[in-house]
Amino acid sequence: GGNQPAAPAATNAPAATELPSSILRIGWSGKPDTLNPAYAFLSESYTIFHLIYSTLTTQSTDGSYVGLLAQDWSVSADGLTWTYHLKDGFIWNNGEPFTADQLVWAINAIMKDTEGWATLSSYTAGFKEVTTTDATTIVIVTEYPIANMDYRTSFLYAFYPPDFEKFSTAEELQNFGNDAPIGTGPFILKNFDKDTGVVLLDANKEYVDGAPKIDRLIFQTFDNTDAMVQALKVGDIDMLTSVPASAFETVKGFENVKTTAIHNSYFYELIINSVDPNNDPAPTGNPALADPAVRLAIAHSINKQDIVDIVFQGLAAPGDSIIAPAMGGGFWHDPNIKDIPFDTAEANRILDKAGYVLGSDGVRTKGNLRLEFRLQFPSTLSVYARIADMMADWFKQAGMKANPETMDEDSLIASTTAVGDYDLVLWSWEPDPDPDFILSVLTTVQFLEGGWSDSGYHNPAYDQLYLDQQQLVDKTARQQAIWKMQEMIFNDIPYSVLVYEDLLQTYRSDRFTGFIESPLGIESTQSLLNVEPIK
Amino acid sequence: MNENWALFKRNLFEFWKAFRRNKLGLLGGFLVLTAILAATFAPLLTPYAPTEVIRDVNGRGLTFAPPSVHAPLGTDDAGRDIWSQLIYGARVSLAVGFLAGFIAMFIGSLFGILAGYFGGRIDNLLMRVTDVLLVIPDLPLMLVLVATLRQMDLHVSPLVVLVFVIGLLYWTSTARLIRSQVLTIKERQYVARSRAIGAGHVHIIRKHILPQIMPLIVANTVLIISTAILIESGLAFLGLGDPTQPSWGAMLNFAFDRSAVTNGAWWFYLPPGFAIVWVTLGCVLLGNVLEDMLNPRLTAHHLESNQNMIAIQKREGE
Amino acid sequence: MSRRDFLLRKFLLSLVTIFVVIVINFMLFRVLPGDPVRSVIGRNVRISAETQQALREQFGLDKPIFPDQFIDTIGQWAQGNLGISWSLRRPVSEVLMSKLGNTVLLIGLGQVLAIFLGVTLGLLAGWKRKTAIDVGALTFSLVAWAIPTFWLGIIFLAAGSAWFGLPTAGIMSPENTGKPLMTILPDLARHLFLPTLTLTILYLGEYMLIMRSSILEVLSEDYILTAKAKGMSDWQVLWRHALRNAMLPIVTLIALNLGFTVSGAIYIETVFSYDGLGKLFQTALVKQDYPLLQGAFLLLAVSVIIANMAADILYAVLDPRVKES
Amino acid sequence: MSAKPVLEVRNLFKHFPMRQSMLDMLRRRQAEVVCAVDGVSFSLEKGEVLALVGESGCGKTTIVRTLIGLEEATSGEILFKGQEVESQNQNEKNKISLKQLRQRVQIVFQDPYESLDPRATIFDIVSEPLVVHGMAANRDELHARVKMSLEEAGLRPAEDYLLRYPHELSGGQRQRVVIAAAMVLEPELLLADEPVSMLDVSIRAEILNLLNALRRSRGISILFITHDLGTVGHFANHLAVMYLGRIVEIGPTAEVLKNPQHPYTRALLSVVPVPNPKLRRKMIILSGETPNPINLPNGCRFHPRCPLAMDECKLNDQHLVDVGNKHQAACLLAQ
Amino acid sequence: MTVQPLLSVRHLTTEFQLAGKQIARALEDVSFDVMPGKTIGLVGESGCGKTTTLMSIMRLLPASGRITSGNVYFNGIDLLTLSEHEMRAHRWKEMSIIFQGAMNALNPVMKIGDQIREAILLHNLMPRNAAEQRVGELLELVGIPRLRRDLYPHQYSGGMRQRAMIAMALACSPDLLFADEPTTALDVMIQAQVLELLKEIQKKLGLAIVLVTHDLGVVAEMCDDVVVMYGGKVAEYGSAELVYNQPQHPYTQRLLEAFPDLSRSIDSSTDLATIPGTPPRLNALPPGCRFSPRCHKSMEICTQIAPDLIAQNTAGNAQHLAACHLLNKLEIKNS
Ligand SMILES: Nc1ncnc2c1ncn2[C@@H]1O[C@H](COP(=O)(O)OP(=O)(O)OP(=O)(O)O)[C@@H](O)[C@H]1O
Ligand SMILES: Nc1ncnc2c1ncn2[C@@H]1O[C@H](COP(=O)(O)OP(=O)(O)OP(=O)(O)O)[C@@H](O)[C@H]1O
Ligand SMILES: [Mg+2]
Ligand SMILES: [Mg+2]
Repeated sequence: GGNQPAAPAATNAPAATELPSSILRIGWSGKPDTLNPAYAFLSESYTIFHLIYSTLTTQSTDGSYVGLLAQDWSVSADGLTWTYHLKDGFIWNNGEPFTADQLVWAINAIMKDTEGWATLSSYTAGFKEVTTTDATTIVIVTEYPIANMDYRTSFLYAFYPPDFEKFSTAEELQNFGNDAPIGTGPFILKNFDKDTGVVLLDANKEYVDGAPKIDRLIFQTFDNTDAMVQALKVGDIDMLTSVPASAFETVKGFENVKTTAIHNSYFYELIINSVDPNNDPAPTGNPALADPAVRLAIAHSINKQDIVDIVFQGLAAPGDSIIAPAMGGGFWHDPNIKDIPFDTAEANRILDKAGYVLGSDGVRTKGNLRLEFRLQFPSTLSVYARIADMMADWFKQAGMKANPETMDEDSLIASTTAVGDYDLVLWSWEPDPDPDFILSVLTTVQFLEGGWSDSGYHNPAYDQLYLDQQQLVDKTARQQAIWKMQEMIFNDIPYSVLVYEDLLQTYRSDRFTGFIESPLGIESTQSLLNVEPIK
Repeated sequence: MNENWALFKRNLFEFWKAFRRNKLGLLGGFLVLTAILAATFAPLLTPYAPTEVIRDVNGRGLTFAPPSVHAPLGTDDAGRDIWSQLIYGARVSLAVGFLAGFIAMFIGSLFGILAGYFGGRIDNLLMRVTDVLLVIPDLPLMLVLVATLRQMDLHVSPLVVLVFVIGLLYWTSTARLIRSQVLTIKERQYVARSRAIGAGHVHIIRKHILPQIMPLIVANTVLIISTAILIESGLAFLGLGDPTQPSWGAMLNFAFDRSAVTNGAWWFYLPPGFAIVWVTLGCVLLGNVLEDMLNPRLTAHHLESNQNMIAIQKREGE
Repeated sequence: MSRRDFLLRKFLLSLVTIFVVIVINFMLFRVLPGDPVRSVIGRNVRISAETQQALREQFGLDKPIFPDQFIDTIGQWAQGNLGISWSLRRPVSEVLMSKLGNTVLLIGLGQVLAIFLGVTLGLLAGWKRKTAIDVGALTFSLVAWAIPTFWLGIIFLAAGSAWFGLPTAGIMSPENTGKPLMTILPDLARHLFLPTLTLTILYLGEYMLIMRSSILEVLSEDYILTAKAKGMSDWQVLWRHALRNAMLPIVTLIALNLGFTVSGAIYIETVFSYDGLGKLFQTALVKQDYPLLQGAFLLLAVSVIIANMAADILYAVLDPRVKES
Repeated sequence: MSAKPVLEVRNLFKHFPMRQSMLDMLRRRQAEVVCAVDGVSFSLEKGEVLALVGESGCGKTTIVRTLIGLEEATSGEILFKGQEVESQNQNEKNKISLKQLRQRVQIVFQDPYESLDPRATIFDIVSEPLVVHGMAANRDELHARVKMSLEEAGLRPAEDYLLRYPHELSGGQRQRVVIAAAMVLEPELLLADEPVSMLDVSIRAEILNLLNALRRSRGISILFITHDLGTVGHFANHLAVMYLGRIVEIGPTAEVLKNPQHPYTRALLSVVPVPNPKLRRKMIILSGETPNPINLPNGCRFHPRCPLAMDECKLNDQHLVDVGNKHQAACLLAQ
Repeated sequence: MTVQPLLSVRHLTTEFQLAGKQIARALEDVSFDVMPGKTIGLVGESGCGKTTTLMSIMRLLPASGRITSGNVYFNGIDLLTLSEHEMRAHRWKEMSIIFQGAMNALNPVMKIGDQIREAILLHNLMPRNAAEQRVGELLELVGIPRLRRDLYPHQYSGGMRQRAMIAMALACSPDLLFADEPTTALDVMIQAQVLELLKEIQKKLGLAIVLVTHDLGVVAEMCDDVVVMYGGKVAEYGSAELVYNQPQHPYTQRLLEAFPDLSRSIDSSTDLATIPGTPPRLNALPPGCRFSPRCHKSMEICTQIAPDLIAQNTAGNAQHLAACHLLNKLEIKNS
């Protein structure tokens, strides 16, 4: 890459003596795929975007949405017209003042060029018109009521129009590296090394809400968690965005290091083949899984607490619903759900009653049905293998047999989504901050039309509720619909949600203070604005 | 066939007599044998099943527990006994090693003999194939192969894929070795004599070629087994093994993945490595010694220091 | 066989081998049910079906697989266009080139050290057969052979970071990126120390073993006795007569070994998070980034093949017997 | 009764194509050939010994290998007891098959260390021809015949040797085993390719005596190949001297030795060391090395080294001419 | 006036350490003299200790070998008392050696000329360019064109290699040349060439030669004196004429009879003389005379007491010694 020119290196040399006084070095396992918001997929990119760009709204650390560029906003009674009043004082980091026109240009660009703005255009779906009424007011008119508007506007970045005006085709736009982005955020990108993944950010001294208290941020990529933890221990880095559960206890014991464990909405689930037997092509899973009794028995045969204790070393919570209590500050999780307890005796009773007879080989059968399942899991994470092994043991106690088998994610996607060639699959989801996405995963269309549905769950009532909640601008009404949907999933068990994994983070408490702990992570923009070095 | 039996016993005895003198060979034999015994009698040697979770009084899994009376080598990240996994792991490692070794040996010997004995086009083909395979870096090729084969819906255990890939890639060195040996044997006068007597190809290969190269094949197989075990552990370490089988490579994969180093859980990452070294070293020692016994060619050594070449002087000096 | 003939043969063979590698490379990846879109984005980001389709088109997966694609692809490869990495969404060749230097540095350093030490120790061991040096060297190399690369790496990683405070990842500290080479040498050395040490130790044993048996073979030759009868001292005999003859097998081995060293690099770079081709290969494997994997495999294989050819030329120079019949 | 000769060779040629270099192959150059045997004729009567002598590389071994079918003749006829021998694997009527031939003609190689399979016992080795030809009805007969053969070859008592391996025997004993294995099929013709040149003097005499005894007791014919003229006199009835793939002189041994006609024979005879310091003679030492049979000189193939070469020798290739007493020589000067 | 011997070997005894702490006495009590400018032949069957004798004198024994007693006087200095460093100065400069099998005795990756020059430069005999000049002279002396100095050993033929070895051996103008079977691997004609060359060189340079061979004919052709060795001991020693014409030791007698000899009458109906049995193994030597188990004249005493070398009555100053009890008896009878 041409991003290491010799000339700056030479001029850097004298400047090296006047290094920024406080550098926060952050270690993480990923790295941004690109800094071009039109075409970035990985969440690391979005972490950086949030630091260098501003949006109308933003999710606060308690899960609610607050204004960022917007001072305040309102929606018309029919839910179709949104009016935003902007704050004063934002300036681009090249010194020019920020104007409402520029933001409108940006949102329009995204809205109109859905091909070019591949990743952001879904946030403008249903937008009809975006205009300014005066220098500080923006009006968004939509085609239908949009329930999660705040969430959507929190991803509509105010990027500097001259940077993006010059592209005529989608491909040109997407190939743009955006290596020197101009933004209005609290930090300014200095350098992004595509090969090593190192991101250098300097504090924006002119930031509207006051300059960050640290002078520079460095994000460094580690492929190996041991190495990452070692680096923290010896002080080569100051903070980790994610500590593996297996190392958390040890890191806790380090000197001058503080750890944080926050409940999160990331969950692990057991997918039970729920594809309609009449589907074309016909699913090739074990037909016994269609029996609600078998599903219930399976749910009773999972010791979630054991998974939490052993696989996650206690750093997770047993799961029940696909919407975790941590999502949106707890607003969306259905508190009425009471989890199915681990009880193999109960599982045995259910299966006995349903007519599955224990065979001499320890596996129950009923007619042609035999309770022996493939238990597949992706090869990407070692926790799956651990869970699978334990699960196989529990199933045995209930007269069921699970044969753990590792698969490449690709093959697993191929066999779960289109054809339903599987029995049981272990996997995990990292849901969006808004419940919409994870709810959509279980809709029938998502399976039939080649979407995200890996369980093959099909329930017209659920599908209808899903469509409804999208347009319920009233938050409590939407909450009720979503609760209902959670219950359906919980009772039909296409997924048995196993655990919610905690967000485990850590930092050098001898160097920095002021981190805000939240499900957004201590690397959230709010948190990093609050961090200050210890003198 | 009384005399044949007597002959066999005599040959065996003589082999043992020569072998016994070789300390390294004995050590190698001991290492391999213990591993085989451990694998065979794994259930008798282990206090736990390899997947069993060891729990404290509250029923909580004991993860990363250092060695204690409960778990002689401590527990891993999932609270399972390292010792038990180690012993059961011998099964996977040895099975993969032996099977892959045998496949490689079989193919290699077959091609080596055919190419060496008949020469001509088949020989040319073999040499070109091995020439090509020899310079393609083996691990990347193997990784690519294993990864792609696993992608295809073969419905076999990843270990089977491993066995075949290793076996099908590692026969070339054997084939070349056997071929060159067969080439020299073929030129020996006793083969020409046998032909002149009127013996056919099958007779010559069975009676004159095979017995000559058999020890070489054995020695080579032992070496390939060690290679196969190393490769299996390597691929498992890179995550291409079967994580549900407690193989040594898989244990190291978990150890590395699950922060054993950070946790200071040396009992987790040291033993599997030692086990691999144990077996491969055993095989290497055994193989080298067998090879040496077969062709003890280096007798002369013209620079070996010979301080007391002249004993007279010394005696006078005393 | 004349020397010209010998080299011609080797050259043709190299071409054939490269062709075989290309074919393997092409075939293997075409039979796969790969979906780059899924690989790239995993399960966690929302993108529309249209966008997914656009992505697929961008990666060229909408075209029919066989007859013309093979020629097309090979034509592309010949121009150095290895496609676009699914996971990094950058041209594969560009990604490979950015890592090549690091790997060459690591392998080069490790190999040079291993060859130098291995040849020297092997020479001593062979010369002083059956002495403590020999037994020590032999034991060491046998054990080194039996140790899995990655395990030794892990041990060094654990020991190096716990007891010596050595860095365990990367090639230099991030704040040093882009600084002039001279100022970061100590930092570079600290980062390179453990991986290089691992590589050196592992290959040292093999060179030692080969050199030892090679020198033993040479020392049993009559011309050594002749040299001694001429009145030469042991050192003179070793230096003038034994070394060059004994080095011949090593030359071939070094080239062949490059293939294995590449393997070593994959393990070592993985263990030490060293940013080179080996780790790239491993990540590409995990991410199922086939274009990248394909490109990396092609690059690794072709460099090993070329190195082998270089060794053959060197061999022809060193051994007069190759020149003429 | 004029019995047919046991072996008759007529105009035997054996040419080996040379391996070509790749460039030459690309240029479609004609492949060069090694004229190992280049037109050889001789015959061997029952109970007789024909010695074939010549320098290394003159084609002696190639003749033997061609005779027994280990190489295919380029051209020429080989008749065994008047019957033509088939060329490889072609079933032709009226011809004796290779398999039959190999039953009746046996071969003894030069190197007793090389011609015994080190992993076979003496019993295995000697019984092999019987097994291959299925000549023993049962194991007892096999045993009996092997024993007999061994004892005849002077290895007594045979039981002591049956289960030994070659490395447990001395050189002389090994060569006896080779002979025993050759004689077990009771052949009519023995092809002995330098059977004693690897042996020490004392043992050499034993083996020659053994062969001599077999010839006398069995009436077996022997083609005896050697490069050592010294041994010939004691043993062979007839002597053929070869040079570069051709026989240059042939005749009864005594006759040839006493009255050598070809300058090459003379030179060979003159350089045979004689174990008597008093008899130091003038040796005729030919200059240069044995020439390469690839580029044969024009004219008489010996002329470049011949001390008596004339201009004519460079032009005309001389064929064998009779000089009386069944003695033939291929030289212009031969009378 | 008596000429002092150039090399005088006295009671040389050499042992080899075998596996399992066994000791093989390869040489026992070997004594002989080499006169300046003369040729002495060492003959005997394989394994009788010929090479070991040379190696002991040059002190080039392998690590398992050990000289346990005796003296080796070279120009009056006992070589066995020198340090290794001092010994090195003697090697090649004063005595050089041609090994059995010249192919392997030349370094394959070094030009022939360089290998010869190396020997000259090693002993600081002359400056570099003079040494280069000498290399050319040496090559021409042995009949190799000067220009061929830049070729490698594999580009030489067998005979040429042997010549190159001789040239190399002559590089430092030694007084004594050991030649260990210099012609064994060669053809009769080439053997004659090489022997002739050795003779010529000896005539020109006046060096002494120790010629090791098992060919009695070669010794008779070349040597002034002969040492007949058997099982590591000297069986008979004396001037060539005496040893060949009046052999005293039964071993020598039998050896000569067994040697096929063209000069003797040709008769294929009688057998050659043989020596039954095999040479003794050095780690299982028979008590008494080592030849007694194979000796047709063996007596009681022969199996108990080893005979000493006894000088024979000879005319002039030619000497003749043999180690046999029969001679003792004769002496007793005579006196
Ligand atoms: N298979 C072969 N291919 C090519 N050339 C051959 C082959 N066999 C023999 N020759 C050549 O044929 C010639 C005659 O060889 P042959 O072995 O018959 O000689 P020889 O008289 O037996 O020699 P020696 O006394 O060394 O045994 C030699 O020049 C040899 O190089
Ligand atoms: N390095 C050694 N170790 C043990 N024994 C040896 C060694 N070298 C020679 N011998 C033995 O010493 C004896 C004499 O060997 P030597 O090589 O001197 O015989 P030789 O007369 O030169 O025989 P040849 O004619 O075969 O060359 C032999 O019996 C041999 O086995
Ligand atoms: Mg021959
Ligand atoms: Mg010798």
